[in-house]
Amino acid sequence: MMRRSLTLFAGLFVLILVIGWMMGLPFTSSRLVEATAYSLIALGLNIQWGYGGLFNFGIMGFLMLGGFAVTFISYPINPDFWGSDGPMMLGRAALAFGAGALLIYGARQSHRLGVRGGWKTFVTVLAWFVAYCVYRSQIDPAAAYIEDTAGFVGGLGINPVVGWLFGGVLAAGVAYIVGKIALGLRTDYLAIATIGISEIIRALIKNMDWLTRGTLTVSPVPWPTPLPQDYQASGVDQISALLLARGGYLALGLVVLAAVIWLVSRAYAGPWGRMMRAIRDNHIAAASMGKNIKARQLEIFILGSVLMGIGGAMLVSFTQIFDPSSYQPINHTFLIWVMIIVGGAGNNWGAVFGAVLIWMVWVISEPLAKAIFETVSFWSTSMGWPEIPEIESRSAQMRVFVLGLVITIALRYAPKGLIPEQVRREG
Amino acid sequence: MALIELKHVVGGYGGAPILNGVDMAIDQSDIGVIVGPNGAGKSTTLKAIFGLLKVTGGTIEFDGEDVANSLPDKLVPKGLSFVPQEKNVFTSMSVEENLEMGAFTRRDSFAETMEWVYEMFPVLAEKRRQPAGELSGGQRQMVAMGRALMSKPRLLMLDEPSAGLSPRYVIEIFETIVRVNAEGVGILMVEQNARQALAFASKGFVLAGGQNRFTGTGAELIADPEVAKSFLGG
Amino acid sequence: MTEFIFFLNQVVISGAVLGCIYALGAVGITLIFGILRFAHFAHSELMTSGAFFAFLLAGLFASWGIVTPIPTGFVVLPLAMALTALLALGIDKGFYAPLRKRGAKPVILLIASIGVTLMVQGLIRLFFGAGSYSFFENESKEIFRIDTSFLGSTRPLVMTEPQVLMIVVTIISVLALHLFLTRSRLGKAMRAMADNADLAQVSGINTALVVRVTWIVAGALACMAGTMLALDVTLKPDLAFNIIIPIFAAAIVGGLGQAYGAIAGGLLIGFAESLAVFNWTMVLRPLNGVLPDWLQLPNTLALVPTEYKLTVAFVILVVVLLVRPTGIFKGASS
Amino acid sequence: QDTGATIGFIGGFTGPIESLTPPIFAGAELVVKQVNEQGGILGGELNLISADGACDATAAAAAADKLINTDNVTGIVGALCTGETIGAFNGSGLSGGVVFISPASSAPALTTLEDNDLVYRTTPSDALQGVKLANLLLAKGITDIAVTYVNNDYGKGFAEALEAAYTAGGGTVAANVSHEDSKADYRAELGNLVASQNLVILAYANSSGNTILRQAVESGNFTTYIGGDGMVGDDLLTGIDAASVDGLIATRAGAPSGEAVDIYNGFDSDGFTANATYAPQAYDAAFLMALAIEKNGSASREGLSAALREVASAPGEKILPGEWSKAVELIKAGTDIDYEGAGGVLDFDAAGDVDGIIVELTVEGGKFVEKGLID
Amino acid sequence: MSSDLVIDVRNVTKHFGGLTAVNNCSLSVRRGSVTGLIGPNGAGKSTLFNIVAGNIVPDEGAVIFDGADVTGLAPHELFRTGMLRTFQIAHEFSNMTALENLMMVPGDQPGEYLGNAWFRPGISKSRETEVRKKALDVIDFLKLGHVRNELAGNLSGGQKKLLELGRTMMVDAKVVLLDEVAAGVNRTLLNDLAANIERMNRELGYTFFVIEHDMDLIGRLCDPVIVMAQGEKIAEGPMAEIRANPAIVEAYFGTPVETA
Ligand SMILES: Nc1ncnc2c1ncn2[C@@H]1O[C@H](COP(=O)(O)OP(=O)(O)OP(=O)(O)O)[C@@H](O)[C@H]1O
Ligand SMILES: Nc1ncnc2c1ncn2[C@@H]1O[C@H](COP(=O)(O)OP(=O)(O)OP(=O)(O)O)[C@@H](O)[C@H]1O
Ligand SMILES: [Mg+2]
Ligand SMILES: [Mg+2]
Repeated sequence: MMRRSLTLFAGLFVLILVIGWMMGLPFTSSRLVEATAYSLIALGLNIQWGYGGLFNFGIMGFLMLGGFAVTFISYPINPDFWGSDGPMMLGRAALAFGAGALLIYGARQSHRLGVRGGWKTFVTVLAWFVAYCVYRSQIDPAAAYIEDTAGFVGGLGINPVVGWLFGGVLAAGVAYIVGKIALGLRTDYLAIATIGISEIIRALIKNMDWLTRGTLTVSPVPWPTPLPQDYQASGVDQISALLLARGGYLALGLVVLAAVIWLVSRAYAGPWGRMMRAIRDNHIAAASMGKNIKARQLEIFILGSVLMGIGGAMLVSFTQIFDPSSYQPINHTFLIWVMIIVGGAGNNWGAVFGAVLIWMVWVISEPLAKAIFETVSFWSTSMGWPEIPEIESRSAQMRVFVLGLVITIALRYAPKGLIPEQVRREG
Repeated sequence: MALIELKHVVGGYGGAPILNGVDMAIDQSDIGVIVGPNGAGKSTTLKAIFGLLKVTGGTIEFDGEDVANSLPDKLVPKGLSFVPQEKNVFTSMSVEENLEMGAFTRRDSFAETMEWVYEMFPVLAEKRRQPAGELSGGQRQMVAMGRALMSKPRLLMLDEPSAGLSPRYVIEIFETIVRVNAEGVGILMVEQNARQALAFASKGFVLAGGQNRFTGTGAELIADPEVAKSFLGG
Repeated sequence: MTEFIFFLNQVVISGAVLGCIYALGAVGITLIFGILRFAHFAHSELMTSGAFFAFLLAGLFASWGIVTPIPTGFVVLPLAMALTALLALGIDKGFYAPLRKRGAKPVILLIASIGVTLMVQGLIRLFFGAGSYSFFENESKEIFRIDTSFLGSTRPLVMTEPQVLMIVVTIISVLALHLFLTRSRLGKAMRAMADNADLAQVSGINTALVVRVTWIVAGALACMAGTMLALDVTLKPDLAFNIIIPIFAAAIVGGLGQAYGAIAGGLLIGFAESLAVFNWTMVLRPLNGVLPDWLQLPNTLALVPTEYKLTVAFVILVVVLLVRPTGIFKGASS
Repeated sequence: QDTGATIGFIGGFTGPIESLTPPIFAGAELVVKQVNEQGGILGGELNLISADGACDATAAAAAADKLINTDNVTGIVGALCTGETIGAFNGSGLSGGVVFISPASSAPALTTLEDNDLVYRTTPSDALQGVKLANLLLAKGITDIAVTYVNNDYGKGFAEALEAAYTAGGGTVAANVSHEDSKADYRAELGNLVASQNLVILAYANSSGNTILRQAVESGNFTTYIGGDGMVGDDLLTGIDAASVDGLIATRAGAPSGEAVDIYNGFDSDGFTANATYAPQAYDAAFLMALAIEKNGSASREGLSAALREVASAPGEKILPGEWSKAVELIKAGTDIDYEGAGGVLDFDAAGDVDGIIVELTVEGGKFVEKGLID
Repeated sequence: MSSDLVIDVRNVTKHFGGLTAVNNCSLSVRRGSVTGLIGPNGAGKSTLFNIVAGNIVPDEGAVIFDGADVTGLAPHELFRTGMLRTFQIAHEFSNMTALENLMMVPGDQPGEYLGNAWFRPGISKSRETEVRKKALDVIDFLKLGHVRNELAGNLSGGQKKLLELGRTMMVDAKVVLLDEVAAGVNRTLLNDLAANIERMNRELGYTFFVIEHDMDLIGRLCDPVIVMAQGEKIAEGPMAEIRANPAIVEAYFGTPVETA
């Protein structure tokens, strides 16, 4: 098993070298940074699915939260906003939100006043409705005002690494709420519920222009490490500046990844992991053996989501743009699933391997598809047949075909993943 | 010639073999009972006969024909039938549909067989429209047996038919088995209620570690002090 | 009255049409889930391919000069369904069967079906490009405008021919599927396998055959769904892919594995989407006459802004699941 | 060393504008063909490498990374969607000092982008198109409209500009509703738009535009249909009864009538649709890029921006579409040149924007017909 | 009530749709006893166990455990108060080895908390060593030594039942609920198990509450025996008394069973 993993990682390394040789170091280095972020995200999903058996299909939502968090924390302060009435109006909206929350809480406790059954449901629904109206009555004008005067609230201008952490915290907060609501559902039902929740998150982030600038996008989001421009300013030539900057970011990312792997593996190897696997295998029995299923599943859901939030934040600060419309389930949820299923669910190294492999395949699938097309076209023209029309478009679209092919082939020959979960046989 | 004959069968689930040479022979008039410790390979033997796992050595002949490694949809038409130990009814389907499924491989009309089954288990006739999932444990066991009989088998294999049944049903099930046997169906069953079962068995096999330990008539095995002590609980 | 007709058009008819679109897709998904126990993501691509088959056949018919009273795309449906069934069988044989043989878990099959989705989508684009096509390039789409002036309304009730066909087809296919599953021998065998695959095998049911039949039925249903959708909308490579998530939501809300559940779920989501963004001002406008000036209705008075339309469907979904964790009609789970 | 030059092209070959992209790309390809036929660039060949930006900022960043750092292009024509351009530029363009000339990113956001004077565009901002469309409608005596726009930077920016100008001019915007891309059904959105019979759709033809238009026609609630540049595409009218959309009004960035345009329209041939949406702008962008490189004298990125400004603006000898060899001679002779393109005179302002020309189109007999300038 | 009742079920009712599985049932288990629960299939025995162990919340009635009302408590909370149950249909952790199945049972493992797992490996380790030793002992006692590294999902039906029983030996519980542990277990091994149950009862003071259809085992172990039918308790007393009751014999035993 060990040998298999080593061989596979060696193969991956060779693949990266080949890509580096063909596409150049700057390009490869930035793909590696992204792969690092995706590894974190895949580890997060591996915790949720591989350890905990939780069918989270709402990864995209957590990535967006992370992206938003880092944008908000690290983007420069917008003086237009802070100098206007905006903060005060937002404060009022927050008060309205709090009041609404209190109202709902009160309605939910109304049974203490003797309100029961259908009446309680009615009171609760009414409270929700009133709270919704009250909140909207405050937030709608505030939003319109901010969009008109300041564009959006801007950021806080704090170091992006704090933003990553905040991404984790924000994801944790939302995961807590989502988990409280949805973790009772069974597999496929949980999957679709989480898809739904992530769509809701996307709709909010995309349309709350006053907070996120929505489809107008925010850029450039700052880097935690020096930018290529900074190196250039100090007289380094362009290529070296690029490499230095990306290398710096990559190093930081790898440090985070290493720390996470260390923590996660350490927990998973011991009684904590055993308990989680037991819950995954049979939660009824685990409950009867004294394990608090709800709390533990929530714990694992939050832990996984934190990694997704951090990973999502890393991605956004790296590409320097937060564009809510570029989040698509296919790229940000399913791709991650493919990573851990192909890599090997329940195995951290499998998840990391899958993340890097699939990301690299995804990246080279475009030039690869194009090369194939050009070859075919060359052949067919030299055979006297007409050349393939619109090669650029068609080949770009064939990259999804290449990815699909890789997935199906990998699964066909290694249905448990390339580096599968290991049974813990003891001496 | 015996109806079914296992000669030195070796097989398993992919890892080390579980069966290391099992010999058995059952006639159409026989009731054969397999007993043995947990994990001895009793269920595995039945599954091996029924093509549910890979047989790597030895022969399994049914009616003189080699049937090792053929699949159920080939075996059922030949006259073999199997009642697994658990999950042996289609819970969401009615009793009658359960029986129909037992006759799936038959091309001829099976109305008569169904009448025969209902005669044998009158309770089922009453509940023919009820989903099998709503029946009590004993009734379910009857549905399972009825389903297996619908293919008009010559050999019926049962895996622990009495497990989990209250004493009254255990007696009923055993009586039914004897009755079915009297109608000309060979029986091969695994039992942990070994004393009771061996009492009416014409052949008994003690399996341990995937091999035959003792073979004889039911009475012989009960009488053997060694068998009684190690396998029948004294 | 005009307002009421408007409400009918906007919420009842459009909700029903949308609901039927979702339901038709969800029926196939629910069937595959019931029997093979996995969420077949690539169902969307079966739908799209089916629609393209129908499109090609319709083109062929047109080039032979065959003219039909109802849309040609609908006439060629049986042929297209056969082709799609073949495609479904091929996909199963090539991609899912080997995995099942190795006892892969449902989630593995789900991921494989995502792989298939990507491949089929690539291929469709390779052959048809990225543009959109219409079944009504050579014939015109009939639009029924039912005059309602006798009710005192100035608006007609509007429906198009494909929409009427779609509603009829949805009802018929769900009924037929239900009868097939409860009456026919093979249908019962399919249910048996859905209930307990091991026992089905032990009973001598040819499980490989059942799986084949499942794919044939699912492929045919997908083709029907895709073609109906393409007749109502346009035919594009991402035709069904764009709505696969609400379709899954419909199947799940209805209860996986339940044919009637697909209809219930589809309609629920369809109506919810239509109703949530419905602009009540349009209906309540006459009130403006009696209301005091300070209480005039705003231009839009919808429960949620349109940009949150899809969100509503999902909120409904989540709420339904919280109340009934396995859907409206108690569904199965992998 | 005189060995030619390589430029990159980023466009949405996949994604929401996948059907609009190929004709735009064809415009750029045509330039390459003409340059190479007329003696090449810097004594060698001009190469064009495309990459898929998917109309998505993140994907575009990766595409730009590849073009700039792997293929080492001198400059980039593109990207098309505005977010795509910003993502591509911030991702690698800024640090690489690469000039971007976008033929289609029309959202106002590009004007204020901090770009070290590297980002240009050959299409006018939507702020302009919105104003022009508003003027056109008011001039036609349409006094109330209902607007639906695709929920992205393009649609939103356009709709805002339109609404502002239209209300300022005395019109009433009865409803202004966004919609999401690529859905099967827009009846619900249309239901919110019936307050006016004049429906303005600001979307992409092959994505949501076609569906909305068709469902609007089927609903029978509207009499006049109006669209922006994204709607002008052959895909728009597939499957729609041609008669019912006769008279559909649309605008798009266009060309003044004149010699330059006539020459350009003469390029229309089998593989090239000269008046496809943004094809002229793409032609201009690529041509300008080539001229700037030739002017700059090397395939290096340094000085390209300044060279671009020189070749694009007066004073100088007029260069028209297709006149590559003439331009090269003039540049070699040290004469100042001024390109006048298929899409206008193309004099970049300080922000890299051009003063555009918006033309009116209308559908007649199932085809878009150009009606001339809007002033 | 006196404190020698460790489980006291008071007027509990549970409906499943139209079916009343447990019907206003009251019964109790004395501290230190081995109490049997018998009754025809479908009588509601397992449902009653599920209610006592917190897996099902009753529609009506209350469960008193060790003097405290525990109705509606979650299973893991009951486990903490000292109640342990087995399942009629084996609930093994199928993707874990037999050994791991046992090792995860003890409740007070520090390593199960992230903080300890990350930052205080020492205390987790030492406890882990104890747990493993105990699990190995139990495995050997159950004669499962040769399959201890096999995935529990691959064990034979009876082996799974043994594992189920083994869990009860991993912790010191006040009360152990056994739901048909004997079904499918080889009789010779069952004798050993019975002896062990007796020993745990006598020497360690465990209270057992046992559902069983094997009358020999009930006769050997249990006093008193409670008979349930159609969701109600219909009799309680020593085995001999139960056997002498013709109504029960008719409903439950069918024909009289001969004693071994
Ligand atoms: N989850 C459930 N949903 C619906 N009905 C149930 C459920 N659990 C049990 N039942 C029904 O309740 C009744 C009592 O079941 P229970 O399992 O308690 O019986 P039992 O006495 O343990 O029988 P056995 O000896 O066969 O195990 C049965 O009729 C059974 O079908
Ligand atoms: N699917 C499987 N994969 C691997 N090993 C298996 C599998 N099923 C059973 N075994 C192993 O095969 C051996 C024999 O199992 P089998 O089920 O035949 O026992 P049995 O004699 O029926 O025992 P019991 O009386 O407990 O049911 C056991 O050691 C078991 O661990
Ligand atoms: Mg067995
Ligand atoms: Mg029970």
